[in-house]
Order: sequence, then C-alpha cells, then structure tokens
Amino acid sequence: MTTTIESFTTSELMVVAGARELRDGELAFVGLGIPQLAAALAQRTHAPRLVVLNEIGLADPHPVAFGVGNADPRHWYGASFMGSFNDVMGKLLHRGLVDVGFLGALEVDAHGNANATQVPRVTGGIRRFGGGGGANDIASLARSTILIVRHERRKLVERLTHLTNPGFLDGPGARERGGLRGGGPRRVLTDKCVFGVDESTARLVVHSIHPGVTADDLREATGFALDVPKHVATTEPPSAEEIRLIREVIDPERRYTKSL
Amino acid sequence: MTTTIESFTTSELMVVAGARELRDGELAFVGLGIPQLAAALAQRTHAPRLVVLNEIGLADPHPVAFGVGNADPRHWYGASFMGSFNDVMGKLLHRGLVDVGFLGALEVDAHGNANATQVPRVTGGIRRFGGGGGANDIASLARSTILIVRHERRKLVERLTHLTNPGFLDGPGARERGGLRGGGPRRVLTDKCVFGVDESTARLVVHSIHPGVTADDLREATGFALDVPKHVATTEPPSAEEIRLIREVIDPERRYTKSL
Amino acid sequence: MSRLTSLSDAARLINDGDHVALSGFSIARNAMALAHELVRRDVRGLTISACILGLEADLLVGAGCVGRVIYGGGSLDRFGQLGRVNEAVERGRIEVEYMSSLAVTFRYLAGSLGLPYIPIRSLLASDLVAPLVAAGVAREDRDPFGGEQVVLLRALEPDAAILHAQVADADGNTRVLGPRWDNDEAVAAAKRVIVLAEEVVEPIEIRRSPELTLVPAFRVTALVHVPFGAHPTAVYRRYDYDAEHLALYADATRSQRTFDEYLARYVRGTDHAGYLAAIGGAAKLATLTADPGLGY
Amino acid sequence: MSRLTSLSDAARLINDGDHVALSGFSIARNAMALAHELVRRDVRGLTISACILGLEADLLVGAGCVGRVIYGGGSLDRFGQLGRVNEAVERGRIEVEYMSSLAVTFRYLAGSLGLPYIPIRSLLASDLVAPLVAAGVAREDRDPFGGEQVVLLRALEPDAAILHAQVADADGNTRVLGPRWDNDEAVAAAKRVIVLAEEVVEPIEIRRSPELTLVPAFRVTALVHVPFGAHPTAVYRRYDYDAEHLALYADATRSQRTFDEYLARYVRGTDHAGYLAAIGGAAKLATLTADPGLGY
Repeated sequence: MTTTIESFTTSELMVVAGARELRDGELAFVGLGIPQLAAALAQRTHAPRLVVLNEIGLADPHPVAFGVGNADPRHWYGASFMGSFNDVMGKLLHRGLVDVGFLGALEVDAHGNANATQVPRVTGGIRRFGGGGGANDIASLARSTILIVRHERRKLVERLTHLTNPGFLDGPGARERGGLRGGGPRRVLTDKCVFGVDESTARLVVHSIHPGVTADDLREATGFALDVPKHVATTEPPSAEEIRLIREVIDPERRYTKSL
Repeated sequence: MTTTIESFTTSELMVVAGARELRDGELAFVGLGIPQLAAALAQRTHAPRLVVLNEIGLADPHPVAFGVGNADPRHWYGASFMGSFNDVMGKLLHRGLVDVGFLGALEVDAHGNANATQVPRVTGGIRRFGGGGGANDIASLARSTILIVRHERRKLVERLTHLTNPGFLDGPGARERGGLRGGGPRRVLTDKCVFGVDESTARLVVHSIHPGVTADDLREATGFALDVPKHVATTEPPSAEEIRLIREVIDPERRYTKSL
Repeated sequence: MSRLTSLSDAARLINDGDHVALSGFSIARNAMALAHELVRRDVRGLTISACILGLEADLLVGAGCVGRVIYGGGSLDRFGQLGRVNEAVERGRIEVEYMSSLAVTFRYLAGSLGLPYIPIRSLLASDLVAPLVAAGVAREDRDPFGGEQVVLLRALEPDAAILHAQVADADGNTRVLGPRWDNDEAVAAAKRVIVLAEEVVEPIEIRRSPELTLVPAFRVTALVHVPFGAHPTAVYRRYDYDAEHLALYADATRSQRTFDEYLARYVRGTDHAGYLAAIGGAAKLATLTADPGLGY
Repeated sequence: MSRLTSLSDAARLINDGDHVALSGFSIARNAMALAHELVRRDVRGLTISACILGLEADLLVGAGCVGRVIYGGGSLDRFGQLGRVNEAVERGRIEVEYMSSLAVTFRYLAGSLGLPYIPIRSLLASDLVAPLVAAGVAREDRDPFGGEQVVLLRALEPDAAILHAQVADADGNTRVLGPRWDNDEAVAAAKRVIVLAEEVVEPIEIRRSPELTLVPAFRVTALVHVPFGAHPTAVYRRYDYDAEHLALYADATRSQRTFDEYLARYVRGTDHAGYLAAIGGAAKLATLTADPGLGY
C-alpha cells in the first residue's frame, strides 16, 4: 500500500498521472518535459521494461541528466541502439511496432485532433511555431497516443487552426476511412483533468478531475462543448514514493516540476 | 614504351584485355576470376583510382589474397566501407552511380543479352545454375557492362534460353523503350576475341582477334551470324610488366591464369 | 530481460509453412546450427528467402523442409552449386519466386518500413518479370510524377528472420561485423527474429558503441549462444570457412542419395556439439580461427 | 586522392538557387562554419531541406540566402524558436514545403535509391497533404496490390548535401558517431557532398572499422577540416552545445534588427578563426569539451 501526501505541484501530479498511463514493455515516443519525466517515473515503478525511442535515431537511452530536447546528447546516454531517423520512425513506427506516443500540442479539439504548426496572433496574422516534426507520423501510425496540453479555452478548441496530427477526425470510424493505421488518442492530460475517449462518439470525456478543480472550472477553461458527469473520479494523487522519485531522482533540479 | 613477350596464356591475355577496358576513377562491379584480376591489374597500371564494389555490401577492398567468391572475407580486406547489399546495389547502382559491371554469363546473344539462369540438358530438361543474383540489376542500371564468356557455339547463341540480363534487347533504342537506365554492354570478352558493339545495329562486332585465332575459328565457334571484317585488329599482347604483375603480384598461385 | 534460450526452443518458434528469411550469403554467416535443428524437427512447407542463398538453404531444401523459395541467386562460390536447391527447381518440386537480388532486398526494405510495395527500375524487359507478374508479386507501372517505367514489387514480411551474428548481449541487442548483405532489411521486415550469437557480452559493451547495434533487443524474439554455429561457413573476424568440409558438402549435394548420407552422418540424431565433434572437433576448429588483422 | 580543401573553396560548390540538404538537427551537428561562409558569400535563392531544421537553417534564412524551405519542423529546443525561419514563413517571404519529418526522410530515401517516388502512410487526413498535392510533390493513391490508402511522395535529389562529421580521412571516407537523423539518406540522395570534419585521421583508421563509415570517399566532393565547425551546436563525443551562445542567438533571432547585429558581430567580415575568437576563443571552447564517458 502507498501513502499519499498532501503537498505536490500540479506538474508533479501530471507526471504521476502520465506515468500511470504508460504500460510495461511498451515502445514509446515521449516529448520533452512532463512526458519524458512520466516515462522515467514509469520505468522506476510499474514499467521497468518501457522502452523510450528518440526520433533523432536511437532507442532505450538511460539518461543521468535531463537536457533541452531530443537533440541534447544528455537524452542519448546509455542507448542500446544509435542509427538514423528512418531506423526509428520508418522501421519501427511506420512498420507498425510503436505502442504509444506521448505528445504536446498547441491546440486540441473535442475529437483529439491536434495542431502543432501555428496559431492566430491577436494582432492578426499567424504565429508560426517549430512544426510537428514527426508528430503527424506518430499520431497517424502509433497504436495509441497520449496528448498533453495546457487547459485553456484557446488551447482546447472547437476548431483547430491547423490539423497537424490526426486524432479521431470528425468521429467514429473516420480514422479507418481515412486510411490511418494507428489507434488514435487514448488519453488527453491537462493541468486540470485527464480526458478519456467515448468510443460511441469518439469525443473527449472527463476521465478524472485533478484535486481542487471543479466541474465549473473545467467548463470555463474548455473551448469545446463539454459535459462533466455528476460522479467523476478525482485524479489519484502522487504517492510519497512517487514524489520522492520525482524530487530526488528524476527532476532533482525541479526544472519541470517546481510549479506548472 | 613497353616490351611485349612471346609466352603468355589465353587467360593472361584476357586479364590484360579486360584491364585495358577499365578506366581510372570508375566505380565497378567485377565478377570472380578474370574480371577481378583485370581490375587488380588496372589498379596497378593505368587505373589506380578504380573503385571495386562488392554487392555483399562493401566498397574499395584491397585484398592481399584471392578467395572463392564475393562471400570470401579475403575479398573484403582493406575495404573503406562495409554496410549492406542495399547500400551498394541500392544507394550506388540503382541511384545511377555505377560506371561498369564486368560480368560472366552462361549464354550471350548477338545483341549482348545474357543468360545467367539455366541451360538445356542434352538429356532433355533444364540445368539450373546459381542464378544471376545482382547481375540483372547491374545489366539494367550500370552505365556500361563488359561481358566475359567462353567462346563456344553453345554459349554465343542466336537465341537465349533465358534473358536474365538485358543487353540491347532486339536492337537500337530498345533499352530506352524498355525503360532501362543503364547503357548496356560496351565490350564482350572471350578466349578468342574482343567484341565491340555496332551502334547502328546494336549487334556485337569483332573489335580485335586474339593472336593465333583466325576469322574462320571465330565463325566456327560463334552460334550467331557474324561477319568478320577483312582488316581487323589483333588483340594487343600483354607487356612484360603486365605479365610480371599477374604472375608475381596478382595471381602468384596461378589459380585463374595458368591456362584457360 | 534475458532472451537467451536453447537451440531447440528457438527452433520451435518456426512453424510448418512459415516464411523464413535466412541469414547467410553463399558461404558466409549461415545459421547452420538452427538449420540443422529445423531438419531434426522435420519442419515442413517452409518458404525461405534471401537475396543470395547459401549452404543453410540447400540443407533445408535437401531435407524436404521447403515448399517455396524466394531468391536472386545462390551457390557455394567456387566450392560448387546448391545441388539440392537447383535440382528441386529443375524438377518443379518447389515453388520459385526468382528475381534479381536487389528485387528481393527492395521487397524486404518495403516490409521493413511498413510500405505495401516499392518501385524498382531493374527487371524491366527481362524474362524475370513475367513470372513475377503472373504470381501477383509484381506489376509494371509508370511513375505518376515523371512517367518513368518501373516495376512495382510487393513487400515481403517474413514470419521469422534468422540472423547469425558475432556478438549480442543477453537482452538481445545484436551486433554484426563486416558486410551485412540483406540482413538489415530482412530482420526489420520480419514478425519474429531469432538470433544466433557467437559471443554473448555484457550490456555495457553494446551500449559503449551503440552505432554498431544492428538489431535492438526489443526486436529479438529469441537469442541463442552458439559458438561455431555457422560452421562450415565463415564468420568475419571469428573464423574462416572450412574449405575441407565445404568441398565435402559440395560433393554430397550433387545427388539426393549422397546428400541423405551427409544428413545421416552429420545432422540427424545428434546435436550441435555432436556435429562439431563429427567435423573434427576442437582440433579442426582451432585451424579456422580468424587472424584479428585479416578478419579470416 | 585527397579531397581536402578550404571552407571558402567548399562554399563555392554551392550555387545560387541550389537545393542544399543541411546537416544539423535542432542544436546538434549543424555545419555552422559552412553556413557562415555561405552568408559571407551572399548566396541567394537556396532551397534548404531537413527533417528537423536547426540553427544553420535559421542563419541562412535570416541572412536572405534562402528562397524555399522543405521541412518537418525545427527549433533551438528549449533555447527558443527559429525566429528567422518562422517569421519568413509567417510573412510569406519564402516558399514552404511543410510535411512530416518522416515524409522528408522518405523523400530523401527515394532519392538515395534512385526511386522516382515512395509511398507513405502518414500525412493522410491531415491539413499537411493538400498543399503538397497542390505543389505537385505528393498525391493520394491506393496500393495496387492490397488497395490500401497511401500518399505518394516525389523523391528529393538535393544538388548538394552538407554533413558535419566527427571523423574523416583525407580521401573523404567519413564517420559519424551517435544518432544520424536524416544524414544517411540526404547525403546518399545528393549530387554533391560537402563534409566538414572535426578530425582528419589516417586511412588505416577508417579501414580498421569500415562498419562505421557513413560516406565512402567516392561520394564526397569536398572535405574541410574544421575543428569546432559546429559551434554553438553539439558534436557528440567531441563537444557540448554552447548554452550561453545559444541563448544569445535565440534572443538575437527574435527580430531582424537584432539578428543583423548578430551577423555583423559574429559572421560578416571575419572567418572561422575570427568567429571562434569572438565567441570566447580557446578558453570558452575548453569548457565545452565532451566527457569521453558521457559523450557531452
């Protein structure tokens, strides 16, 4: 049995919630920051055989320090395989062998489609970002994805500025009709809740609300129509051991988990 | 000036004639035996920058001993690159970068098409051989090929048992119409003569006759219609230096050059 | 997680009727120890494939394990022909998908990348293409952008790939030294991967030079530690081919009778240790040890 | 035959309007020294491509050398965005072929193999595909064998590929350590290849471990020996990225004015030695030396 503790940051809760969504033995792409920490936590708890892939061209690193992105050699340390982008994204992902991609997004809609390209400027025109890179490939081809996005009206939107990474498109069966082989989103993780997917509608539904967040808070911060069931679970808080691992082993510099 | 010498074997003459067809700086596939010795001789005379490729997945070996085939590590020694079949046959040959393939054949026809697959048995039925391997790819895609075949009626044929490796097919322009990117045969080397190609007919024509061979000998030993021009060159005999290199450096055990 | 297992357990991963991509190229790095085990288990109806077939293919065909072969060529180099393969083809005893070796490799490449098919510019205008079109594995087409003529080849996704390697760690991370012919694509295209390794090293060894890893552990289904598991074929930087035994095999494979005698003497009713004893044991193997400088 | 030459002679191999495949991935192994030289020569109208753009791409775009970009993404990782690239795209100042990074890599792969096109299973049903179809570089189709939906991508054959590598010999045989992202395919697809090497070793070194050779000499057009030629980006097992200078650059690239000041201070009117002096010289570089065990 685990003892839970009172004081934790929202980002620590998100790391823990993310870790619990990753399964032992899975092949996973994990984005920078919270997804990466979640994978590190999962490997140290219930998923020791979780294998992390890096699209830059390597597999199963065991970093002893966290860096600034996929291109930071700190994230390459201890890898069992170093090759090419194609070795990982072609021979594993496109081949259909990757279980899950844990990805950030600029915008997510009610069907779990995501924008990783550009957003409108309040001053007019568009603001371009770094682009999706391999995110479209992962969203199209991985057996499942977990999306992470800040819970704001401008980010959980009714209509995407750019559909970069397909979720369930416009509803049930649409991925299959579109020729997409991957399974689509299985969770969307925010700083207010964890979304699951209603199979009958292929829409996001609240799976659990983070402690201290109300149904009104959620509706208020969500840009698409959302009904929050009366009886909805509370996201399980971190255990003392999970907090210890995060603070002492995984993110001792508190780079990603000090606050949100 | 080079001094020529009186006593040499036909296979030594073929090695020398083959070497003279290889140019400095070319990327070349060379078959086992005489083609390989020809490349080794060329590298030690006029073509020091001739690069030998091995379809098994390596480039620019510098063997110190000759072995039994492409799969013999003796032929891998000193390579600058070791990778895959695809690295050599895909990224170099199919990419259009290979200058010449120097290949043997079971049968060759008047248009330089070759059979590397099977021949009829005198007892009826077919006799299957090892197959072409990458020979069809080389014949289709290399900028040029040099064929080597024993000069016999059953090998220089009017009609092939199997068109494994395309030459000029049925005449001028046929390769282009067939979608073949490579240039086709530039020479056919036998133990009796060297064939060139008549561009107007895309047929083999006698380029030079080996010393001591008569026009009648050629016609007698050739299975397809062949007119031998009155004034035809004699294949230039080996120089003393070429013979020294063959006997002392390249094939000291006389494995391929003792006799034909 | 260790993927180490025994030869016999690894052989059980191959089922009757499976498509198996083989390891060897002519007389180099054939996974002989596993081929012997498959013969002992009387596996039937295999489809075998390789860009260039080697001794292991001839042994499997001669022993009646094979119903179909997908290949570009094959021999024992100057030691001789693949007598059992060639005779089976001549007599129509096995189905054949015969193409260029690059065509085989491109079909593996397509499978390794999850592509349904891939275009190629060879095969065109040769006698190779019609039977492939008839078999439904190729079709002539034009590049929809530039209109160039190509042959479309259907992807190959073997049920299993067998790989004989110099080095692996117990997890299954596998390193191959020297040229790799079609191993990269065949292994990546396969559903199951069986690795035979001459040496099993500590994981740290692999992780010190991960650029040399050909197969990451999570792609390996079973790993068997089999010193001299490729004999009589060559394993670069470990041991040379056994010229004496290759000559003996090349003679034996000329007829089914002499081939069956070979099986009875060297393969059936024994195991890998018994095989190594029969071919001359430690004394013979010592003569094959590769020179570290030359690699053979 | 030595292919060693100077940075300025190597830069002359890039002509106005060429399609150039770049070396770097975000903040790793960017061929900065050559990018600086191209800026000094005021090259114009380049098409640049990479699966993930890095600092070198931002510098070339900001300096006005680029007319078109083919990419899947790009950033300075947590140091910031590619300000010059993003602004040029926002304002429509350069043409864009924006797709997934695997699409870029598959297009290089097709070019590297001499395939006119290659199918892919991503891009489908996203907003990425329509502009590519409109640009004539992609089309939706069905696998003629199984009827599956695919997008056909036109091959990329860059006029030149630039590769920053750890090690080469004077002939040009080039070795890259660590992950290689799209370098393998981009270099093999290119008509000309320019290699910048941190260290030039004896040919025997390369031929001792030819499995590590990424580019054989005969594919290399020019080789330049440029220690710290990738600064401020990281070169695995040689030196770490320069966090201080990357932060400085990330600030500078937020506006054209500050970017132009950066060029004036670090790039224009000097050479690679001058650049290294300006960023802090030997003392600064010493702090970046990689730990042999960690690789950074």
